[in-house]
Amino acid sequence: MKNICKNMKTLLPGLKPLKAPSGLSKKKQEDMLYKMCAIRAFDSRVKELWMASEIYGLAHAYIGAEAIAVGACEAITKDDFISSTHRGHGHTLAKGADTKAMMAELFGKYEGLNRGKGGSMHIADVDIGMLGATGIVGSGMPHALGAALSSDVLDNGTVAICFHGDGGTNQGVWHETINMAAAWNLPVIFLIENNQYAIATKLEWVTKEQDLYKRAIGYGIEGVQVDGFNVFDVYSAVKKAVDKARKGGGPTLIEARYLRILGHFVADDQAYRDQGEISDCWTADPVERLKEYLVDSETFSQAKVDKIEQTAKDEIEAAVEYARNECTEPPADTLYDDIYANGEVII
Amino acid sequence: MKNICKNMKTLLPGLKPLKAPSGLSKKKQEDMLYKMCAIRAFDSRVKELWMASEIYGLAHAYIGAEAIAVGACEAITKDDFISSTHRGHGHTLAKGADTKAMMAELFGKYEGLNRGKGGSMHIADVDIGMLGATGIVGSGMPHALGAALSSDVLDNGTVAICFHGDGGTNQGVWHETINMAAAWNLPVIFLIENNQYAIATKLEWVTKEQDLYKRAIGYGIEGVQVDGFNVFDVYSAVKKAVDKARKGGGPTLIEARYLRILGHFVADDQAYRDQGEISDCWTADPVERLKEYLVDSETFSQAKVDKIEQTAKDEIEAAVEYARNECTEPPADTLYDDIYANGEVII
Amino acid sequence: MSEITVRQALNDALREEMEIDPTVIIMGCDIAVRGGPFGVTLGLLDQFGRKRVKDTPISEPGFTGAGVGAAATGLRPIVEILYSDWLTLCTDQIVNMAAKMRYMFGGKVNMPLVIRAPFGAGGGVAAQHSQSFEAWFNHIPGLKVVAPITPYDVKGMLKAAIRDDNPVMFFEHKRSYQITGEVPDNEDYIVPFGKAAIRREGTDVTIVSYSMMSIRAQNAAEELAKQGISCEVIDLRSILPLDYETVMNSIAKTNRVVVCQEANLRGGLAADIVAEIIDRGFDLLDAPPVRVGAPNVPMPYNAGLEALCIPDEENIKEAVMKVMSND
Amino acid sequence: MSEITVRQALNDALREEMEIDPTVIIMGCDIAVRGGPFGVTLGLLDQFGRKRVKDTPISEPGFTGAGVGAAATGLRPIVEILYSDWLTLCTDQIVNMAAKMRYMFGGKVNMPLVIRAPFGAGGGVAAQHSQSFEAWFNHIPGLKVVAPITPYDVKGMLKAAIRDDNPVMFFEHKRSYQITGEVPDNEDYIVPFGKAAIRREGTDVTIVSYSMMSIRAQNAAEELAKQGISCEVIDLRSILPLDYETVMNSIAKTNRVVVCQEANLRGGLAADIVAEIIDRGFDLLDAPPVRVGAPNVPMPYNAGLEALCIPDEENIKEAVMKVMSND
Ligand SMILES: Cc1ncc(C[n+]2csc(CCOP(=O)(O)OP(=O)(O)O)c2C)c(N)n1
Ligand SMILES: Cc1ncc(C[n+]2csc(CCOP(=O)(O)OP(=O)(O)O)c2C)c(N)n1
Ligand SMILES: [Mg+2]
Ligand SMILES: [Mg+2]
Repeated sequence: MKNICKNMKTLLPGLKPLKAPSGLSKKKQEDMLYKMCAIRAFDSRVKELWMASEIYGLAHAYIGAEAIAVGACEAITKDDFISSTHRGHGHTLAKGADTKAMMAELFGKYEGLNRGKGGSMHIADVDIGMLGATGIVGSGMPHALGAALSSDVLDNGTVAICFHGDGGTNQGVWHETINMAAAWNLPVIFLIENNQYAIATKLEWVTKEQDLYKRAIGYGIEGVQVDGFNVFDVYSAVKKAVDKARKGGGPTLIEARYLRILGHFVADDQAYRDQGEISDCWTADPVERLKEYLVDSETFSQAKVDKIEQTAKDEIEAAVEYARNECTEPPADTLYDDIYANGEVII
Repeated sequence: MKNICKNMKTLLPGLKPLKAPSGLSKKKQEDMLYKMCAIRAFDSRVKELWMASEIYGLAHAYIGAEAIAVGACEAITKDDFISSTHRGHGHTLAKGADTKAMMAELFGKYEGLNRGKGGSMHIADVDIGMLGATGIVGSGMPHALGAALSSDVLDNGTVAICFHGDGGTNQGVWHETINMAAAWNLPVIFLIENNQYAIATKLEWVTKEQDLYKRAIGYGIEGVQVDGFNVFDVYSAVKKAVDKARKGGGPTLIEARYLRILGHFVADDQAYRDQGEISDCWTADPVERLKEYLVDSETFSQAKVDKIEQTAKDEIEAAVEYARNECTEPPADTLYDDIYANGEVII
Repeated sequence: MSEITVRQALNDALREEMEIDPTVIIMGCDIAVRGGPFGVTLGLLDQFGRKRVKDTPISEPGFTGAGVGAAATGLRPIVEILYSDWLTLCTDQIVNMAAKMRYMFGGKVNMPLVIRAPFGAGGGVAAQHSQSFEAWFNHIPGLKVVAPITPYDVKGMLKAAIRDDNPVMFFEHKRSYQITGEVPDNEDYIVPFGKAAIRREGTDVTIVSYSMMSIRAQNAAEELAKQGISCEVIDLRSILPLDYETVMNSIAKTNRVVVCQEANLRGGLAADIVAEIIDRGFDLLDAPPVRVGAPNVPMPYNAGLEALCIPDEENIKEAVMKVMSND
Repeated sequence: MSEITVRQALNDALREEMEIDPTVIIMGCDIAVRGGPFGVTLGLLDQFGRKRVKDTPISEPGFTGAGVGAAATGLRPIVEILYSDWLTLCTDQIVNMAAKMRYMFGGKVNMPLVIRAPFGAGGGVAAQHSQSFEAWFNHIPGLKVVAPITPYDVKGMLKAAIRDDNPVMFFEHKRSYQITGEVPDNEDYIVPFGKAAIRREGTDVTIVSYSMMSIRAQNAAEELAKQGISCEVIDLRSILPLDYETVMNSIAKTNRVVVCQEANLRGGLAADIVAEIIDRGFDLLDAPPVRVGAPNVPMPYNAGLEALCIPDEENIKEAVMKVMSND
């Protein structure tokens, strides 16, 4: 942790040095780096494109949280499910969505993942187990529980990860969902992305006990806190929880602690926030930390790491080009498509 | 606890011998007995009257839970507030409502507390701080928080008690309410009437950690478990929590554990339940326990205890007579009254 | 054919669909061990076990949302909200999730979810247990909304709802469970959505109704027949989609229409139907359409006041007389 | 008089009422430190402090319910639900509690609660941030519902709402904050509920509208005037109660009416208004009333598709032409 500034260590005492879990293949580590770089590149471009009015609506960047989605999704398979939040790009990419179709969606194009009807806030790819971003905080949580019910009834061994923010933990449905998962011993992992902010509202103003993992006690399940800027820490905790869940061990509550670095949404200047804190956060940048670790640990050469990063950036750039130039606006006559199933139209 | 059967002690390990807290006046103890007897008499009559079709709608008897409402309400004053549940008769009586107006309400009469418009499920007396029974589990909870907000803003030193069942603790709003109370350090006492049933649904089927007071840990507040068949145990815990709240010490979560004795609502035969358990419960009858204790401890003579009970019964009988014979049906032209304030009518 | 109750028809529909399709599950407060407060789900737990028949905690947003998530991942869940008044607790999952997910996701998700919600007034259960909110859900594209009343329709439409790949709001009238009617034995039938039933043919006035109001409308029509007024009674059965073809064909014949609902009149479904009738056939009308509904009052507890708030045969007859008097 | 924005009008109304009355408090997600996502509540925290200006956790049912409890115990709370789409989260507290408590309790409670809910479509915020649910709340006796649009009305009606002893749903159009207009300086005025405003006098067609649709209606009317069609534009301002006197007086003059809403057409408020107009003055009508509203589609993200779903001047003009053509 050579670059992490002192203040950051005070703000986030849970920061732990990166260390790949023993047995984690180089391929896996490369994947992790690639995905984290892809998310970083994707959302950096989204921010620019939004500012340039090429992307419409609202968009929330996953920048700074990459270690969480990637650490978690590397611990599950394509057949497993995740539920998401308003900040869903990272989850979608980590779960393996096509970057071109994703970017096309943000451009509102017909070739987009959602045919231009969802945009950033509803980005989804149910075929690969990504149950959709949602603009209503908390509303995705019970879907992870539902996926776990399906797993239980269909007996197919899948697990579900319920991603949500610290803000989301104060929605009633959070409590209801975790209580049911515990009572019914279902294979769900509750993964709190605790960046200590809900827009401009600090966690400490709205929650007395800020060690959110302690809430697990009340549900009789295991609760753990991990370093949210540390992809291996997240990965290990999720992996353990997933293994347990697959064996019928029920849910786990994992609090991945980090700090939001960028603004809440792509145009938020964070005027309400201590600017020093923000620059301090950058010293714990999860992408830089991973790059540095991989080189220092001699897992990869600097050149290889740079190449991985560049390839990820290139992929995203290609996605932007694709969305911008090769895709089409949804035809007006698709307006009534897919309100109902099987082509049914009710005017 | 001479009469409590063995099985009961297994079912409710938290049963504690009655013992009046030192300094509790005889007057207070008499009040407690009187109120508990009044609730018992009130709801015994309500059950009969409902069966005889003299009372309409749905009614849930507070029989068996008397120690909780009475223990709690003896620890606060008229100026304090309580929020209630579908099982609200006990709360209303304990808070000091007029028995005649209450019974008249259950008869649907114009002289009723609610002018015949509320009935059992909405029995209310806001003037004495009883914020109303409600037929939607959980929906009353945030009203206690609201009363605490009023206390905070008006700076009038009042506290609020939020009564709710074990079933109610699984509503999302429970979580939201307790979290806000903790974060904002507001004077609310959360009092769980844990009778381990929600209609026919056993707590253990829907909640893994059944020591509900442990949930307090997740909110950073104090949590305690008390004997819900023991009026003094409830009183002491609530008193302590109230004193703390009045001094700015914030909320407390109190779990009063007991077992439902009667059916869920007045006509429920509990066919779904082990009948032995029900008769075992009667051996811990909180009214009988108190009577016995008061005599054994030589606080009162047997004659005095009997007289108190009889007086309570007489008061209830008078209320029935009043409601049945001295009250009137609400005139048809009151239909539109009180939809809006200040006599405004919007057809 | 056997004469069975609405309760039995619902129970049969649930059982048969659960037998046919192992992905059908049902959950709600108290539906398993107790078979629900109205006895509709009795026996299902024993037959299908705890995985598929679930007593939930009192967590309506959570278990409705779990239904949404389960529907998206391979099950066909049926969620019961014990009194439709409490749909207010889980409208977010229904309106902003179940109804919209397929559209928001560009068609790439299935949402075979049924929400059963006993509705309607009566019995002194007062302001929070007596409401009818079908008008709300009619406002939400992506949902289907039905409210059948005969045992035949109730069974056939619940089966259709379970097989539908869209979210369906299934409104059962909570005072209808003892209503009896003929239902075919050992026949796997469904009643498709979007087709109204003409319960009684007539020539003077069309009465558009659904659920309990269609029974009251038939009673009223019988009495009116004695006075020489011939009413055609339409039972919509399905509200969204709504069979305007049948409605307009009838009005083309009668030129007069009364539209009935049990909900508070203001903002109710009858207004929407009237507005549509006006759009589709103003010229067919010899008199302004008349609506029947409850006064705009929260349901009072007292039996006498409550009776004033439940639209009945008298209200329907008055409405028919009004539409007849107006040329 | 000063020319101020709707945003400023709202802010002024809140500040002035909080200055006058120490029992007025406001709460919602992000309203204190950040002054709300739309900047409406900027400065209130500094002036009135954390007890009266509260950043809430994301707990809409809980903090709305806390508002209900506070209103019952001596405060006059204002609760903000950031996008009206999410009223779905707290409908239970609004519909089954705030609206009904006074009635259920026989008049023995006060409920001076204001729910501010930015509504309306635009800006690509898609299916969960674009909806208009005023029709739902119009269906609920015990509530008042308003949707003013000029800075003058917005200020005067928010003040009226805060002083009202009933629960008021205050719908602000989320694309209106920059709209400017004249508001008196240093004058403590209110705009009472239940009085519509005639924004433009006319003789051929009455256009009934509210919120953003009243602005679009005025624009359409200007254009139609050039074609020789004279429209009277009514801005309802208040939906419940609704000023049918002004509406019917206008129709008595024009004999034709177009009713506009921004919500999905099916099940919307316009239908209710049409049905009432039919009840009150069928004979006044020379043509069937025409409704304007959004197609029955969840709001799509894409800007082109979104535009198809927001009723605009063109739609209103078409509706006027339709009602004019139909004799
Ligand atoms: C129910 C609801 N209330 C409020 C909002 C507005 N809102 C959008 S994101 C957000 C903060 C979410 O915070 P958190 O869950 O911690 O996630 P983060 O943005 O920090 O990743 C809020 C309040 C919303 N979208 N939904
Ligand atoms: C939101 C909601 N869901 C379901 C019900 C049906 N219901 C009424 S009381 C009850 C059980 C309540 O259990 P608990 O909170 O433990 O209180 P108890 O009856 O045991 O005193 C249920 C499920 C309801 N009234 N409200
Ligand atoms: Mg956060
Ligand atoms: Mg209980």
